[in-house]
Amino acid sequence: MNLIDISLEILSNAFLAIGLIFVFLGMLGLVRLPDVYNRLHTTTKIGTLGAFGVMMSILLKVGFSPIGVKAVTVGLFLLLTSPIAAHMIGRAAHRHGVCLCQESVIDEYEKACALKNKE
Amino acid sequence: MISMLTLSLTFMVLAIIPCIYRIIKGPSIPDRVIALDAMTTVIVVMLGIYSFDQGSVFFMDVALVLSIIAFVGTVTIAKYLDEGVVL
Amino acid sequence: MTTVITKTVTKICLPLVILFSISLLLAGHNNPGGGFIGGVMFAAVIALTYVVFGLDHIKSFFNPDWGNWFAFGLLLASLTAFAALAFGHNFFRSAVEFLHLPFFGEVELVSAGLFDIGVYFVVIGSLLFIFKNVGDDR
Amino acid sequence: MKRYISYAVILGLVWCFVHGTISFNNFVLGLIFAPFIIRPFKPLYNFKQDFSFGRAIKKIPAQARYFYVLIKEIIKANIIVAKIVLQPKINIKPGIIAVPIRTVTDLGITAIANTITLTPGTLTIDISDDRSVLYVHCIDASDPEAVARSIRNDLERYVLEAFE
Amino acid sequence: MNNTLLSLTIAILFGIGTFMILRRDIVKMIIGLGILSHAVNLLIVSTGVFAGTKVPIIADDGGHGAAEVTGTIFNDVLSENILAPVLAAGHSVHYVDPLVQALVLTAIVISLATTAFILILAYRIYEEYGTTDISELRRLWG
Amino acid sequence: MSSFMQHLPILLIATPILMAAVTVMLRPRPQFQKVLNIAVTFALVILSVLLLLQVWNEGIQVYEVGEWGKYGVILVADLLSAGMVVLTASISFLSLVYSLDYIEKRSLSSSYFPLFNLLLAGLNGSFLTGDIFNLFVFFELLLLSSCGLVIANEHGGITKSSDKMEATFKYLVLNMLGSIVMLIAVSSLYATTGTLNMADISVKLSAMSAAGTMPWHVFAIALMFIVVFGNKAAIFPLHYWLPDVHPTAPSPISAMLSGVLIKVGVYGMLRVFFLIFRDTMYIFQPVIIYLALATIIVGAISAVAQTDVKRLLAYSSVSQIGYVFLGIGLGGIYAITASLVFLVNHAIAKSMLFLSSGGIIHHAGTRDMRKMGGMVDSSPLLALMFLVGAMSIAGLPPMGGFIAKLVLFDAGIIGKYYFEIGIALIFAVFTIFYMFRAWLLMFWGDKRDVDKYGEYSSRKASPLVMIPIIVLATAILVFGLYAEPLISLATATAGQILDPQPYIDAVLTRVVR
Amino acid sequence: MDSFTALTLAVFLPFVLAGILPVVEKVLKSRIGWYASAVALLSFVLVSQVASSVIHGENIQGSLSWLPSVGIDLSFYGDGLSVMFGLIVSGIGIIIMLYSNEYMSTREDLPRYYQQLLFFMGSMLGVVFSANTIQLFIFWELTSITSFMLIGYWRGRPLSVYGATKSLLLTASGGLFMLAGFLLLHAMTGTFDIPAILQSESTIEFIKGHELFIITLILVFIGAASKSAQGPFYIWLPNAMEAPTPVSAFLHSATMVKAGIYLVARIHPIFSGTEAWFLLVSGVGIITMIAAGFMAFRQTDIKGILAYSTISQLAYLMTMYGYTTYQHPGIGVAAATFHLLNHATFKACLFLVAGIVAHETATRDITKMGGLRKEMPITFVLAVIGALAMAGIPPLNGFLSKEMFYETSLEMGAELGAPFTLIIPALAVLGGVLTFAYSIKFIDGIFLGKRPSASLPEHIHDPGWIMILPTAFLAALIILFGLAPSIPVHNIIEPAAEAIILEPLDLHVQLWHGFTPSLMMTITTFLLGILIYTRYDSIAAWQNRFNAKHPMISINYFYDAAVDNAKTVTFGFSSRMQPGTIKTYITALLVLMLVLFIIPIILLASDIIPSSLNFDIPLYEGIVFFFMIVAALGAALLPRYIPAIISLSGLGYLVSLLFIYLQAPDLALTQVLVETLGTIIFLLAIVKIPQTFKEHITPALMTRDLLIASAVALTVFIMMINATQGIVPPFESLSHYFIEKSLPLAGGHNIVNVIIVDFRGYDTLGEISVLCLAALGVYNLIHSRGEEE
Ligand code: NA
Ligand code: NA
Repeated sequence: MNLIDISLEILSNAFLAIGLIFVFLGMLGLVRLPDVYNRLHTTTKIGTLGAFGVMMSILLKVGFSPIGVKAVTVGLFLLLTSPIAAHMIGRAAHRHGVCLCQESVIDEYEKACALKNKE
Repeated sequence: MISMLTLSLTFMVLAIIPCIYRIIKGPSIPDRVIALDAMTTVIVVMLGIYSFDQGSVFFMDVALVLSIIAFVGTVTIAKYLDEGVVL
Repeated sequence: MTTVITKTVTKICLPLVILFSISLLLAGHNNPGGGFIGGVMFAAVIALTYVVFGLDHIKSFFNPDWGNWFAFGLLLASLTAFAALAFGHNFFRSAVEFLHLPFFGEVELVSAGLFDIGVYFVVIGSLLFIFKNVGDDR
Repeated sequence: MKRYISYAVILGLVWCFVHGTISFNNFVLGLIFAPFIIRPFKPLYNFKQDFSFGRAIKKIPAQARYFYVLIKEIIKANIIVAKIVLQPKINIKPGIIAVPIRTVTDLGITAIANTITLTPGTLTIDISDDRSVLYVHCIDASDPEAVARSIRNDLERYVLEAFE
Repeated sequence: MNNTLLSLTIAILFGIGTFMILRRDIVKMIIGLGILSHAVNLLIVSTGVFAGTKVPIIADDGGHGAAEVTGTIFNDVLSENILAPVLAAGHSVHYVDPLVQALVLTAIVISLATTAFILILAYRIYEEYGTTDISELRRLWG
Repeated sequence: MSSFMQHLPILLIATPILMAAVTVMLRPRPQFQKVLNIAVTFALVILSVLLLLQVWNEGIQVYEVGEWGKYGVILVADLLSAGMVVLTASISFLSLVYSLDYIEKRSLSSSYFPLFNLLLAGLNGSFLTGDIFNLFVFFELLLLSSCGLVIANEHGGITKSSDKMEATFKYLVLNMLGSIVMLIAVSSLYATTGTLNMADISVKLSAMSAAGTMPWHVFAIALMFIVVFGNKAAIFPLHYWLPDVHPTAPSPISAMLSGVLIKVGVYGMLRVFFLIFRDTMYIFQPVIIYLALATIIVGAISAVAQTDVKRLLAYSSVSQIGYVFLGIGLGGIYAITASLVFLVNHAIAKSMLFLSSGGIIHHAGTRDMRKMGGMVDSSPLLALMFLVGAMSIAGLPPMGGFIAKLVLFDAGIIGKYYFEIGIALIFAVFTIFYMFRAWLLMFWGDKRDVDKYGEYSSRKASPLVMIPIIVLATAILVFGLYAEPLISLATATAGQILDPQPYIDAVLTRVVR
Repeated sequence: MDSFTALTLAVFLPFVLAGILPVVEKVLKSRIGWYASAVALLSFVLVSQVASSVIHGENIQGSLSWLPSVGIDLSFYGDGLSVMFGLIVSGIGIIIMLYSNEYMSTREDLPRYYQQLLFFMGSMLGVVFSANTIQLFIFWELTSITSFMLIGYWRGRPLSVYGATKSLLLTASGGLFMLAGFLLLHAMTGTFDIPAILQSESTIEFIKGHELFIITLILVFIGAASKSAQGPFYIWLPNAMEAPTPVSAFLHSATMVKAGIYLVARIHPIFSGTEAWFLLVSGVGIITMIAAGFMAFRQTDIKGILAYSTISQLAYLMTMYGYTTYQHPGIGVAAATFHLLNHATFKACLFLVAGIVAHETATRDITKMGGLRKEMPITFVLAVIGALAMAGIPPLNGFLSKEMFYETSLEMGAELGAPFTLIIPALAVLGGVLTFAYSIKFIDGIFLGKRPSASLPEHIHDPGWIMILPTAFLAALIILFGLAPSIPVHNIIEPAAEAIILEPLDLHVQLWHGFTPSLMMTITTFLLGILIYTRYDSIAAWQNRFNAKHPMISINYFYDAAVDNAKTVTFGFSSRMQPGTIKTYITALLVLMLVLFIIPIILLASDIIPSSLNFDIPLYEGIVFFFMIVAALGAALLPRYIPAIISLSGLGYLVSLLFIYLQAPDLALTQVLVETLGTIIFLLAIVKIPQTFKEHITPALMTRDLLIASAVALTVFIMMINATQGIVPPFESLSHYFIEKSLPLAGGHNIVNVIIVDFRGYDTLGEISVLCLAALGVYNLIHSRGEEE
């Protein structure tokens, strides 16, 4: 086992650990954060990145074998689609009438929508 | 000695708890949709780990399919919530 | 209507998923996958485009009769099974052939693969037939 | 036709990725499938616009720079949000702000929107009908102007370079 | 795979599903059917009869035709009640039971088809009756 | 020729599936579609008869689909299966001919033929399969195809679509539950015996029984099969869907449902109990007998209450199926023979009655018998045909139904089941009552109030509608006047049912790849 | 032609020749009555040929193979009894068909009329010549059905329909009971063959000693009684008078109603000689005789009088066939047989007269008639002959058989001892008195007295010879049999009676046989009859009052109540049974399953819980189980649709996760896909179903449903822990084969997929057909709206 392998091993394990922790934190955010929009932040950012990290870790462990390649594909796909999902849900939530949490300070979208409805 | 697999899987299963909580608790429907989508992400991660541990690509296929199909599902529900129609 | 953002990503996903569904179809005999799974993937992504772009918009340029798709699939599947009769075997007797192609090397050809393609078309056809019929029904 | 070829090449690669084996055989197989897949959906892929390989290749460095910035921002974003989640008491001032954008192409808008979502504390909720304003949800919306400015100056610049 | 906890879970799912199909709201009822079909699918898989540990996909490809021998006798001697397959001594199987998986696959697809049909049916019923209360679905009685 | 003959079982199943595919593709060519379907369905009749002859002459036919021996799915044609297939094919053919002028044009060309073909495939598949899980698959095929057909549109649209929806929903939900129960039973059986092949299961259970290692839950599984097949056959208290579904379906489909489809349950019961669970049968016989009696009673009493002609016929089916099950419950070769004869006669007579009812309701524009009356003058032929069917169901000579009841009662009395036959007899009187009351209400008596209900339709029933009815009526008469071939076939079949060893030998002594 | 062939042809030719009647009608038009008469004549000739052999003591028997597997042949038997009936049936048949030529208007549906008459005649001949019980039953029910058709000949008239229905219900159902009796007989003797039983004394002894003897007798007698309108079953016959009069004459007086008598005579050797026989047959007979004779007074319809008279006269016959003791079985047989023949002649004659009268006066109400003797002298004479024969006035044939009846009553009374020595003859006389009275009424009411001009047409006259001749022929027979009784007695009655008692018989019947006790009884009868006749109208009035006051003291009341209320009562039952709510049906299914499941537990299971249970499971798997339950509960309990569906979807993903744990990637893949697709379809449907309804779950409902649900859960749990104990050794799973052969024979690594597309690809073919079906079904659903409306 040469140095590259060892460093890859360490790197991948680190990726794995960080990824798992991020995923966990992302999910934790689901419980902790006050409203839909904030929760979206945690799942789409932390969750997705965590998942991407785990996939990268796998790639580092197995190289460009079918598992690795597919892991990359999965990771990239998540990166591509998660924001869209978040966007769709957030948009739907707002138009569905889900209010922002009380801590919120500004809602320019609300104004825009109201303006549009007036027309 | 707890294997890495057991450890990570258990950790990830614990990460599902908030998702389930949100799915049941809500309060709004978008909350639940987010939670469901998040749960698929966790499952994707679990599948990745499992796939690596078993050394088989099969579970990675499941992961890819899951990430794709969850996207489809989420978009559909979101559109339904938004516009009240699906197609 | 959905936003341009969603539409763009859907455009990216569309060929990707279709390719993946074909990959699942072809890999099925040796890996997880197969006609059903591939077919559902295909149907799902078409459904996604229906959802994102609106059924009417998609129908304006891509409007196959899904009924024919599942009919074709069923026809293909049953004809594959029937084909064995022509070789003096029982219905559904499968055949495995190994073919040496100049470029791809050794390729395994199984009659069951043809059957799986039939399944693929049935799944696509029937699911999208349902979607389209229900979607058209307003 | 050029567009066809470029798409085919991309799809050949995609095929390799979804198939799990990156090899020349597989790439060729993907190339063969590609036209059949794209053909029915031609109207979706603005084939009418002309396309030059030169421009596409010229953009690669800009795209690389964009991805570099993106990854950096993503990591920053995660750490910030993770911190928020781990706070004993959640103390945030979220809100939705309007961010005017300069990008006009579909791909550009999508890229900027996605980028915003993946970067620190911001999340694209919607785009206005005239495609000029993004509505962005910020975890920290105490200074809307600053957020909008940072988006326009940091992120959008790279996006414009890479995709327009 | 005789796991009692699994059996218990499946049984509870059956209980919940049963409770749901006794509801009056048509959609709830269909959800109940969905739960029941999940439960029954799990039940079938859990009856997979040998406790292997591997995915039933033959991994090593020693060229075509190479088989993983399980040491199984394949002929029935009806008169002596020897019915194939019978495992030869010393052989064990690594895979989980593939047959039940195949059966469940069929069952899943069929339940998808049925569910699709019944859902559209539910929509048509709503259209005809203007309600989702199935206890009002009693124009046919007596 | 021999090689063609060897493929008969699969041809009977796969051809309709193929046809379903082809007819979907032929939607733009309705005329060709019609001709092709009629031709193929007729060919199936011939094939089925050939199969029966083959089984009669050469013994049980086993067909290995895919040549996997007992490890794959196996088709077995014994006299019971082949007989059921002949019945199915003939009634289907006639119903299909009838449909041409009965089903709305668009419905006919777009979905009716493929659904019908798949129903046919489902029926033949269920009857011929030797594999218990495959039976499940084909049951699902039957379920969905019949659902699709029940809601098919008929000319004139006499049945409200809300009724169709409601009936289909009840049918579907109850049968889905039945499917779930079946899956539990099948998988438990697999978990216990390690096989899905019915002959194989039979041998294994027998060996267990002999060795004393048979687990008790095998009995529980067997009883679950009563629910499964009872649900298909609509025995009390699983009959509830039938009186809703059979009347609301278009008449040719009602004929298929009542004539053939509920017989699948009977077939399943015969197959599963006398092949697989033969060592445990003694526990079930009383159960079956009492369920059968309850079915007879409930069906007959409810039939008397009906004013809707098709609903009356449906309840009558419930009651009559009770008689069939009574024969099964009584056991013994004579009783099983009786049951089979009863089954065949009911199939023919009830399909004929449902087909006639189609003509009647088109003529009257309603299904309510109170709004009919005196129709004998305007449609004498229908009156005669309906009378023939009614007499057969009522068990009156010289119709086939009489022979059936005769043999059944004789078997019961010889078996000393006096109480059971007594009940059966009393409700046979009910049968006479409700069948003739229906006939009288519709055909005799005053003409209906024209101001209130309008004139009878002046359109004459087309030959395509009348010919199937006449053919079936002729069959009723023939089976009444000369029942010997049927009875000796039924006796031979009952013999095969009661001694499954040849079946088992035929299935299990195969060379395996 | 040998006699067996003649017999077979006599039975079947009417069917065949009636079958071609519509064709014949094309040629003969309205003259097909002659054709029908010719057919009847043909049968009569054929029967006569048989009769000639039978008179010479040679019984005809033969059979054709029909249903050998059930042990039933097409067998005919000609002995004295059946030949007598055969002659009556075909003979009266000729007369009736001839008569109908004038009676039936040419506007009527003649082909149907004659066809059914001929069918009836064939069936009736079939009944009397059948040698086995089943065949007898078949023809028996055919007579019921043809009778039904003929009573309802004018099918537009509600009363016709009513009468037809009543007759069919009673006679056909009675027939079913008779069939049950025959089947019991079969179970006892192992044969359906009547001669075989009759000819074996040991068999008869065995039957008499059998525990089922009485029930068999009762069942068979129900058949006979219902056919012959005896006992409570009499009610159909008066309503049967809605039939055209020739039909009444043929079926409801001379022949069909005598089928019951024939049956009693036929089984006489088997059952008679026992107390049960006497009590049942004579008991029912005597009661019916008196009651029907009495009820005849009330009738104003001339056919009604004759109908009740027929019931009463048939009851005579029943009574006499029932007379039997151990010492002297068959006391009344000869008398009964003779009276049977005589009754056929005079009652047919009277019916034809009634037909003539009704035909000419256009009414059947006796209160509107009177004094017609002048206008219809020939008819009057014929009526007098018939009526007096019925009343038992010498020298007509009725007198002779009535005398014989009295004689046997005395004998029977003597055999039974006090107090029956007096009671039985007294009852016989009472029957005679009533008969006498209504016979006189028939003549008096129609022909004597004053002519009420208002209710009758202006010109009334005797009909044409086509109606007169057949009637006159019967009247001639009445006189002939009265004056020269030895002709019928030696040629017909003796062979018939011999066939019944199975012993040689030598009868001496004479018009004058001295002042015997029976003659005294006859004289008493006349005197009392005249006395009663003077009070005739007041008795009838009393009956009417009584009936009006006590409508419930009537069997008709109960019949009507049963038939009228059948619908209400059964509807109550069926609407309770089939309440329309699917929940009931589901519950029924589940409860049945649970009940059935308990049976083996009670009967067999020593230990329901297997000894080895495996609780070992990784934590991450166990938690998923918990999640699944939570998600399922969420799907179940979340009130809104979308959250519930999302929860269900979550359950689906968890299930696929579990599939991963269970090493089933294909399943997990499929599950994931199906779940999402299912959710999308769910949404598609939900889009169109707004959620407005909310079920209120009461605690009681909750408890009940929870109970069912937990019972189901428990059942499944018990089933599963037992079933998952593994395959019972030494057997192994089929899967080993798939694992071993997947690669070498099917060339696939993924065994699951290979099973799906190859080993069990046939299942998959079914599965994809199901998918196609779903698509086609959805298409139909969408396009199944009631188009316009
Ligand atoms: Na996602
Ligand atoms: Na009945």
